[in-house]
Amino acid sequence: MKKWLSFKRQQPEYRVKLDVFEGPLDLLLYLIEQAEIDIYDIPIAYITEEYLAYLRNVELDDFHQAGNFLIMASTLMQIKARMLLPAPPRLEEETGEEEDDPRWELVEKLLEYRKIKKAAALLGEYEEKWSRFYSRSGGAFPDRECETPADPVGDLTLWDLVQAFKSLLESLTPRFEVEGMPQEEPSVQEMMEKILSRLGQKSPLPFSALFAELTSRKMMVTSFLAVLELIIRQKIKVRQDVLFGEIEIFRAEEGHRETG
Amino acid sequence: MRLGKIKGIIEALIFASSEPVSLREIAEILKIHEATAGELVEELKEEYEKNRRGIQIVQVAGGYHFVTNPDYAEFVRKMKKVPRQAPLSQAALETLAVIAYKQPVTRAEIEALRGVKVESSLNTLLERGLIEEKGRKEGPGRPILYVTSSYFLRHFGLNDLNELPKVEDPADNLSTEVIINAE
Amino acid sequence: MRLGKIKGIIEALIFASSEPVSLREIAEILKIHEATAGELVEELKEEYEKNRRGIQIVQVAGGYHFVTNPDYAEFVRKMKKVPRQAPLSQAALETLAVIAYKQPVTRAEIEALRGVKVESSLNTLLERGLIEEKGRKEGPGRPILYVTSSYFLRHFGLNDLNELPKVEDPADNLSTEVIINAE
Repeated sequence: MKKWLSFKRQQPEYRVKLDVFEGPLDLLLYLIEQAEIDIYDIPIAYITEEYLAYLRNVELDDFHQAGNFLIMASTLMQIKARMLLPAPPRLEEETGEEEDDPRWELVEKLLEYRKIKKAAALLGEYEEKWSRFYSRSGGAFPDRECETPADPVGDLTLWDLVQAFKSLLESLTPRFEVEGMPQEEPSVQEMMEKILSRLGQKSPLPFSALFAELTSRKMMVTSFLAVLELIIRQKIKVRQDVLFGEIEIFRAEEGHRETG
Repeated sequence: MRLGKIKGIIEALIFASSEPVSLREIAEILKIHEATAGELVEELKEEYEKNRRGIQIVQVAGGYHFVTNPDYAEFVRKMKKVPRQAPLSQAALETLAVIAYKQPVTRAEIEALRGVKVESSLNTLLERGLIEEKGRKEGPGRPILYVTSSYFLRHFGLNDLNELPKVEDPADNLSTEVIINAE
Repeated sequence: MRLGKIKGIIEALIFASSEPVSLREIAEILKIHEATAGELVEELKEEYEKNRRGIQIVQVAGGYHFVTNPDYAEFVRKMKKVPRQAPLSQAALETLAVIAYKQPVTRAEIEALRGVKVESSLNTLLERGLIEEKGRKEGPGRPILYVTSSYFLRHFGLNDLNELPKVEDPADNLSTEVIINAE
């Protein structure tokens, strides 16, 4: 996949846009293909490192998107931890061996996603090819009783409307470009402490609350990296009860109390 | 470029456009003279006519477009997926007629002629793109003036307003010419 | 009826319809056998192709439809009054792929497969008429089910869903069929 931007973890100043990838599965697939890894036997520790390294070098445009990537980071850390544990005792009638591999659920998702990506690429080719065939978009019939096709002017207006609606929506998404006045900006380390102390007061905390008061892109990146570092150091965990529901952050010890 | 290819491209242009295509646009796209474009379009038009094809090229509202051959209209009418619009109501048709023959005309003038309020039929006609506003009349209140659109010409298969059928009203001593020039 | 006239009528029918015309509809309107209709349409199709005309008949979305000759696309693109649409984004294509292969499918199911939110790409696809809502899934919340539209087939030049590209992955023991019949 050479058309994608490559990244170098050795150069932290080299930033890659997160939206190059369609989501965490896309990024993982890229890393797996890049390293020519067998998808059925993913070295989870290695790929987790690669994944986290990538996130440290990433540029953020979309905060919701960022949440999806953090959830995957957390999942990878959990799989890594489970791989280190001895397999739990299980009953005979339980299903096949594959089920025991903590990686299996992720592998299935990746395989399915890989097919979707391939199908999307093929559909894109079809679309490109077929865009050279133009259909009739207007014209009238001289026979009055069997009257006219839809007003072509109306068609144009609809398209304009859609465009206008889209740009309206775009203008509504928050922009983190209020730059100019030099602000006092905390470091990743300071931000990590800040997050932990907030979690001391209230836990769990919605992920969005961490980003609510941020005004600059730089602050957003700092917060994102702070959350990532806390996940890696297993100080916090992230959780999402409903798919694409609110992401919550809580202290790792509480998580143990809850689940264990 | 081969002549056949040029004619093919002209065919594609006329077919794909949502509005009748002017000779000027064809000439610009193909980088040929407008007169040459005119000759080629006429040749194409004749070929379709001569061979009694199912589709024909017609000239309306200052441009060319494809229509189905009117001889086959009874079959086309049997189709399910021909986009249809509800026919214009009698009221809307009358209002349209007044505008067509008396343009530019104000709402009060139409109402005076038809003897009823015309607001709703004006809206219908505006919505369907058959008429449009064109400036304001000098005088008290500076009322809006209405004219027919180029879509009106296409809708009724006319090249220009002079092709409007002449209306002779025996009970009325105003000739069509007088009506047309009423403003 | 002369053969030439029948072919002319078929031409008119294919041109007039806003959607691809099925052989069945042609046969019914002309009161001929579907097989005969098929032969005549194929003859017409070949005539247009052989003569490299500006327009061609293609078989798409289960019927026949006039489109411009793709060889002339660069000229058609230069026209003012041709509706233009940007190609679909990667995100929209992925969402559409999931719907195409797994239909009918809910938003949550698409999101689970793609690993991201799909609300905005669903809206794009609905706006462009490529997908439509089709009932609700039984169960908690009764979520809306999405399917591809017949315009989807036209947009990608497919005759039916069986012509969707096969996604065979040699390193993968799940076949495409499993995806298609997943529901």
